Amino acid sequence: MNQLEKETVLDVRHLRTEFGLPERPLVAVDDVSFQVRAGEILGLVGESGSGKSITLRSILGIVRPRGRVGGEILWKGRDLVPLDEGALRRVRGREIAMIFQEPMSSLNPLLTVGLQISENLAAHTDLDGKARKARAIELLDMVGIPAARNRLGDYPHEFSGGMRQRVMIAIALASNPKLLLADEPTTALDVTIQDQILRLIQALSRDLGMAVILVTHDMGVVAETCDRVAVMYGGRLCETGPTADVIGDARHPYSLGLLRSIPRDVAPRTPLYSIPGAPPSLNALPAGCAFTARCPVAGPECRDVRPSLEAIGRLRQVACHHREEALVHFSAREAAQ
Amino acid sequence: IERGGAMTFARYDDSTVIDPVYADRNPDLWMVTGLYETLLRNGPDGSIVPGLAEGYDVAADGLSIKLKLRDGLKFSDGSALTGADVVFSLDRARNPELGPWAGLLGAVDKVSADGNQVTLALKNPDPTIVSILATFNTGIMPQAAFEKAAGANDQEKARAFFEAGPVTSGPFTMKSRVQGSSMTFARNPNYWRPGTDGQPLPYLDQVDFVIIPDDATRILKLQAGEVDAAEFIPFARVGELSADPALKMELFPSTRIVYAPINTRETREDGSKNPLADVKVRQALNYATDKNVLIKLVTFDTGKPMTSLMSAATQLHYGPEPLYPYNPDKAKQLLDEAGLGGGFEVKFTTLAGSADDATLFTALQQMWSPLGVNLKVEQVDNPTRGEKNRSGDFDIHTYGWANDVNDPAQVTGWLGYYKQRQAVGTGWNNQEFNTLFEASNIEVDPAKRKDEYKQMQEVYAEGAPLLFLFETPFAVAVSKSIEGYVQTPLGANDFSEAWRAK
Amino acid sequence: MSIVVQSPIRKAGRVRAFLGRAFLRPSFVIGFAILALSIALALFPGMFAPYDPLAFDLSAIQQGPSLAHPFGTDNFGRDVLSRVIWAYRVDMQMAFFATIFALLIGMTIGAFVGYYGGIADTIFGRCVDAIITFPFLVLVIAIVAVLGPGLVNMYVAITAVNWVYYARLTRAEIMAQKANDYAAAGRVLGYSDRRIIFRHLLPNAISPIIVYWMTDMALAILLGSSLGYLGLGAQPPAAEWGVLIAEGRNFLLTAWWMSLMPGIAIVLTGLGFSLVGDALADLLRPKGR
Amino acid sequence: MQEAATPLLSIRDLFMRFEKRRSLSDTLAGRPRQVVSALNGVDLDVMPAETLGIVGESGCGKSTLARCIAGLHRPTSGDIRFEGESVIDLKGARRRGYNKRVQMMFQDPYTSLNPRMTVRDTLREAITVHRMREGAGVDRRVDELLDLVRLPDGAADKYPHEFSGGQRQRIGIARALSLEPTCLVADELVSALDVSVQAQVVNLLLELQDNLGLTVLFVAHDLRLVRHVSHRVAVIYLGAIVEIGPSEALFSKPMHPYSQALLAAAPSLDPTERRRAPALSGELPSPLDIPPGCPFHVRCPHATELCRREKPALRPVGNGMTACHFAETIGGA
Amino acid sequence: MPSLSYLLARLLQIIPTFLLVMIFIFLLVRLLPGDPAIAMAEAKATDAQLEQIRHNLGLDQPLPIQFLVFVKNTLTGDLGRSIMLKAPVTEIILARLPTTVFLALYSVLLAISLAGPLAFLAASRVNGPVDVAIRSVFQVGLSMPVFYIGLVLLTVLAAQLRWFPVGGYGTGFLDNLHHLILPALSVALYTSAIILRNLRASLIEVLDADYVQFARAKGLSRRIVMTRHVLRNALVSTVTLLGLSIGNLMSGTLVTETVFAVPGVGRLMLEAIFARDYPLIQGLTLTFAVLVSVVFLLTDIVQSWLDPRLRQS
Ligand SMILES: Nc1ncnc2c1ncn2[C@@H]1O[C@H](COP(=O)(O)OP(=O)(O)OP(=O)(O)O)[C@@H](O)[C@H]1O
Ligand SMILES: Nc1ncnc2c1ncn2[C@@H]1O[C@H](COP(=O)(O)OP(=O)(O)OP(=O)(O)O)[C@@H](O)[C@H]1O
Ligand SMILES: [Mg+2]
Ligand SMILES: [Mg+2]
Repeated sequence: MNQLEKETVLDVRHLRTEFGLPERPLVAVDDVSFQVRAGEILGLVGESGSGKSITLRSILGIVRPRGRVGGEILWKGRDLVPLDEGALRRVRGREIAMIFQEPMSSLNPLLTVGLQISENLAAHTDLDGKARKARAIELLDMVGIPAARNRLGDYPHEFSGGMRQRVMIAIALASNPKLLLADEPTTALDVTIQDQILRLIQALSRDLGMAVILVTHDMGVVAETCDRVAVMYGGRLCETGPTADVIGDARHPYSLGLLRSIPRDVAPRTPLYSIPGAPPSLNALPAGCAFTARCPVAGPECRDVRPSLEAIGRLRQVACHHREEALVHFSAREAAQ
Repeated sequence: IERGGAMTFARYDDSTVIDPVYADRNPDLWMVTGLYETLLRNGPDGSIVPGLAEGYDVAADGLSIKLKLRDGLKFSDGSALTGADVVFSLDRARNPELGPWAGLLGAVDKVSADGNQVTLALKNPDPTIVSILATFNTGIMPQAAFEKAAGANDQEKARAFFEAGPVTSGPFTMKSRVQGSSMTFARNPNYWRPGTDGQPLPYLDQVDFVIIPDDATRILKLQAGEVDAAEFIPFARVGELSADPALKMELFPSTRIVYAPINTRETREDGSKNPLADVKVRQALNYATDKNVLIKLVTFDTGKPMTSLMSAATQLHYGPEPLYPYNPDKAKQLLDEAGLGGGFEVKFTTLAGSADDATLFTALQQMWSPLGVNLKVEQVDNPTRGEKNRSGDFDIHTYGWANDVNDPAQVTGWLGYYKQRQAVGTGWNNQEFNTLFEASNIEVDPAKRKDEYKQMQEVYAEGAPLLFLFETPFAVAVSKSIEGYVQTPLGANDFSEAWRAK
Repeated sequence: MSIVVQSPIRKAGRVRAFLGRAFLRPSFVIGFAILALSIALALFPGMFAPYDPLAFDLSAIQQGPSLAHPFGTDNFGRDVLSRVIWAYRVDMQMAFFATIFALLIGMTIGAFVGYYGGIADTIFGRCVDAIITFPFLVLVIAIVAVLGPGLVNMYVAITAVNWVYYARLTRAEIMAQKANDYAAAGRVLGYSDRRIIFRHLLPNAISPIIVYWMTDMALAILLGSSLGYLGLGAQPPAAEWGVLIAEGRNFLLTAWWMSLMPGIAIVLTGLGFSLVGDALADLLRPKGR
Repeated sequence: MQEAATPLLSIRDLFMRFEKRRSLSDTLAGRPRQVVSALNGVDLDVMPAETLGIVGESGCGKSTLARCIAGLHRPTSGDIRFEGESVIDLKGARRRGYNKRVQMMFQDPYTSLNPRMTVRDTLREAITVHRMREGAGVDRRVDELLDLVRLPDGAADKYPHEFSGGQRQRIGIARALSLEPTCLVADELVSALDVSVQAQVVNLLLELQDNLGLTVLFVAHDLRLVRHVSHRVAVIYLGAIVEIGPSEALFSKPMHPYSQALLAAAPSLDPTERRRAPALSGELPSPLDIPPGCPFHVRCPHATELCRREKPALRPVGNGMTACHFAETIGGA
Repeated sequence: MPSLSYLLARLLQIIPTFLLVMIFIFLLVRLLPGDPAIAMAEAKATDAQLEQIRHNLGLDQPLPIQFLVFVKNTLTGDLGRSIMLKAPVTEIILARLPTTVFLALYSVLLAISLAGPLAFLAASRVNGPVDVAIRSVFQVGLSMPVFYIGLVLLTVLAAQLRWFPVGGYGTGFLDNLHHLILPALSVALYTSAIILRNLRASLIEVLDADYVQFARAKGLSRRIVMTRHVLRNALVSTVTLLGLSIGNLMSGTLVTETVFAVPGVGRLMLEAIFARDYPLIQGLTLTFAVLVSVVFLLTDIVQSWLDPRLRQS
């Protein structure tokens, strides 16, 4: 199966989302462009605070008050950015669904789980009450909630964190969306349950052609699930490409560092690689590359000139002035160990 | 005079039970004669005039009184008012088990009736008894109707009788009542007394009462035209309301006095020596008090200085001129004579929240400080003040008084007779005064009695167990369209001759 | 995530930084200015008041506002401005003393109960229920009636009721703070319970309590004035706003300044407390992680 | 690890039950008191200077165990001995003495430091309360500690919110180390951190342990990390240890079916290695209602009648110990 | 809906509270200085008369006996006879209570209808000029003593403009609405300021909550998001506050009833205290306590209906 033959459903161009005063903006997402094709799972990884969630929220037009979204978000060729709430509402939930990162607070504590699923169905399908209930049970079953029928009348607080996460997934999947924005859908889950959920998402994507953007911290999840991966740092994309290529052969110094700090193929109880320093504050990003301050191979131009995403080969893009040196630097380290 | 119509009267407090025997608060007492007529009445000049009885006849030995009821008297329900009702009412009134006023009839041995002829047999001569027969507590009630009322004892019957809209002998009947809020009196068609037009009183068909405890609100209501009259106008506003073209500001002469009992005991409650025990000190304080200023400050010039222990409107009053006119030099001299020229401290107990007391205190403090009298304030509430007065735990405090009975014995006993209440709590125990008082109580010769009262008033003024402050009128603001409303010197609200100009 | 600031910041610097942030808010600035002025008036009324607040002047009764008497005079010719100014002393005192003991007592009890829980907490809960079941004013009036009117007794009465509200608040805050790991860390580090409660939990729980205190001081003024108005609080001739309004109520139409001026003073001071309280509530709100 | 050495910490048959507060309405309705059985007979020996990893699913009792050891919970029954002495009933000075030697570090870097105290205050307090140093020595020790955990010099006078998560965890470590303990209980010390920061903290921990000879209980759910840092690993399921053994052995050849499932479910980093069969199905049973027999039988693909009936004991199998009736067959398969 | 056993449990909780309340009331009343007999008889009565009054009131009995009698009588609905009004306390209170309840409900409704829509308006324009204006106006309401508001309304609207009657109480429902509008308003201004503050704050918080964002992400209509998700959640804390402010409201009516000459239990309470009318004070305090407890109970029920998390304990 060749991913490239599928149609591109989502085309994000020069997305920029900023908060705060227009004079001193806090740019959470800065000039991010990527595409997602039908049936494709795109992994979005990066440090905490690098703008992953904001990217997803921007797509749906639900950044918190006073966030400003710029650029283009072409959903099946139509730009979502200028749309008003009413028009967006017809896209949200029905065509593009989202799973929020916070399982504990994203369900309304005052409403039964059943209602929260079926209100979604009521808004986007013609199902009658009975059919909605049946579908709700089916969905809960699907995400592995035992005795689903009896739990429709329960309230969120009667579920564990992991189960709430799954309820949210069920809600998102309710109306068979064409694009699923999954913001760390499995962080609250145990590995065994995580396994089930990832399988489910993979199956839906494969069988129904659902496109997925999967945000995660866990490179293992990416490796296991995603077709392509995009690495974010400081609100910008620094590297994209097919999963196997990025994990096996990263080019950007940040991705290299990230992968290196995971204990893999290293002797037990030996020091792990760690990226020095701390992530920059978003309202004080350097004019050039955001990673400059922590980069082992940064040169003077990195601070001033912003590297653009450049294609490497047919499928990969990297934004770095020194990718050759980076590769050399990290392989040297590896050799040293 | 025009007949008919209604008036609305704003009161400061509601009546609870309007019953001649049980009435004990002013809002009750002052309404009784509106419903229950007495055998005798007080004339406009304070003299005793016939009421339900055509007249009275005191036996020469003073040991019995005969009265003859008018012919054809009827209660409001149309039933006849007979001697039996009188016996019933007076027996109730003098039953010490019942109300607080039984003592006023303490001299009565037996009440009997023969048709319209009523006889009171006395244990001893009592010069006050005639006045008492014109006092609210001897109002005549219908025996039959009262006894029919539900209730195990007299008290419950009285309430039930009242609540049901009582059968009355006075100018009005009670038509309706909402506790704490309103009350309506309707004209008693069977009332005996004729008006100036020869027809029976009252002129008004109806009097509506509304209860507005707050002074300012009560006046606002009058000014807004929602009521026709408002009682207890604060003196501060008398001037303003007098100037209102729509209103008449009435200042009815009253028996009300404002005074300050002085503790005359040798030692204070805490055992320390009491400088006020010295009559010179008390006189000095009286001289040091500029009553005219107080009258201006507190009563806004509506009051008068006291000329005796009792108000000028009281029978047998004797007081040619104001007591203790302002004289700081005299005061100084008296204090020096008492050996207190160097000054001393006095505690002034005031009623918490009373602006008048506060004003009095501030003024007295300013007046007395040149004499070296350091006035300290102690603020208490009403029950506490009463208790302190009884136990003698005070130096000086304020009090007010209004007569309930049209006879000087009540106020005189209260203020000066040691055995009754230790002379209003002052502990002033003057042998001469006490003897005179006891004698006057059984003196049937009016002239002699008058003389005894003159002596008592002189002794009292000299002994100065009080700070003599001032007399105040009853201030009632009435709409221009209402005529003939009277508040008697005893405080009773008299609507019997009120009428409305159309 | 905030980045690490390079230069060390000392405590005083932090206070200054906090004030710096606070003074950027107009509401705080206005509220602070009002309160500062109020406190100045309360501390040195003699310096500001043009006349003796108690001296009668029978030649100048109920004169309207003029140059000589900017707030007019009352029915005894006393200068209303001077009386309003002297009232600051009484009312600000009231705001402080009526609340401070409730704050201290309530906070201590609430902190212990919140920390230990168990049977003490249950008993506490019942007492709180019983106390808040009474309307506040009724209870205070009843207590004032027991003790006799006057300011000190009023403080006692208000404190007797009011501590409950502080205790409730503190208890809830302490319970919330107790769930944080730093409390557990304190125990693992072998600190005494007292140290954990007063050094660790309370300082973190105190912001909402302080904010509540601010509003409560405003409430105390209102309550004190109500009591003064009913004749149970400060006593005439002492100048207190409630008393002043009560004195002026009979002259709302003829001498409106008598009640309006103290009315404005109450509203303004209340506003000051509320504004500062609201601003503090915003400023002290824990910053997101 | 030499088996012969005497354990530093030995835990026997530890039970911890939380009685849920019964509401008045439950009492009225006659509903029984609900009991959460967080620990169900834990037996564990911790050797001096070793790192013992503890893994298991969420809610299985890892934190409860850690808190019992640190003395934050009083176990319902069973015994915890430190250097041969029971520590369960310690009070006052002796309790403090114990905690001086056994310190705990917490998962959440945001709530485990008092936000109103500077780093210096925090450290000084610990040092002075326990009289670790006197006078000027206190501040010197603070600097030493900050140095030890690699915090910059200026850090001492800052407040926790001025630090990143990883730095805060290091402050927590410094605070624990200020008492110079022999044993550290790290409850999910790095779970809340970014991968790259995790590495920093883990490195620090490893280094300190080697330098100071610390014993560490490393509770975590990231299997890869546990494998990297631990000498031995214990797998907990529903409040009981189902398998314990040397780290490498356990990870390469798990004996208990639950350990196997756990390892199988963990996503591999190699995209070419995508598994086919799901690792496990079914939900972790609630600790309110622990199934009889082997607690894992409801989810176990190999469960037999015996498993439903009889609870298997922890017994030596291979290099470690396993609580499974069929460990040999399953593990060997 | 909250379960029956929840309600039952909630009711049972009232019992110990009430016992405490009764002890409280009893002691408080006995502690009042000043003899009720003196208060009742005024200064003129003689000592013998006072003795008689004390005996009639049972004040010559030992305290524990008095308390037991008090509890027994209270349980049988007999609150004694008022000294001041010479009538059974139960009867008096029952006659006056509806007025106060009416006034309280009236002002709550006024407060809600005043604060509710404005809170929405303010919350949807956080820190905009409309928000600031609304908050400032209500802030002033919060800083004004109820009696002062009352006086001003009375003077301006009733006496000057004559839009409304000056105080008093009407007959019939509509007449009462008319008569009580000013007292209700003066209590409502304060209450609505509190409601507004709280509701605005919780609306802002809820509008920002993850579950509301999630509801939006589901593509639900604005109406559903606003009512089902936003309002309902914002109401939870506001309902508590409303319940808690019943005490304030009662205090408010106490003062307003005096200013506006409304014959309710609030004014009666003041009169009773000043007259040392023990039985009446006891009865009234108990009534207040019952009233407040009922309101607390109602708020608890409404709250647990709104918020399932509260149904458990
Ligand atoms: N409403 C907001 N106002 C201001 N800044 C915001 C807002 N929401 C997010 N940010 C900032 O935007 C940046 C990106 O946040 P985002 O939530 O996208 O991070 P993330 O990559 O999802 O991180 P994590 O992995 O922790 O979820 C963060 O620095 C955050 O502080
Ligand atoms: N204080 C407590 N009161 C009641 N139940 C508790 C308490 N502490 C823990 N529990 C319960 O005990 C069980 C074990 O909890 P514990 O925190 O030890 O799990 P854990 O393995 O640390 O889980 P996680 O990986 O989620 O941290 C859980 O079901 C939990 O709900
Ligand atoms: Mg995120
Ligand atoms: Mg845990």
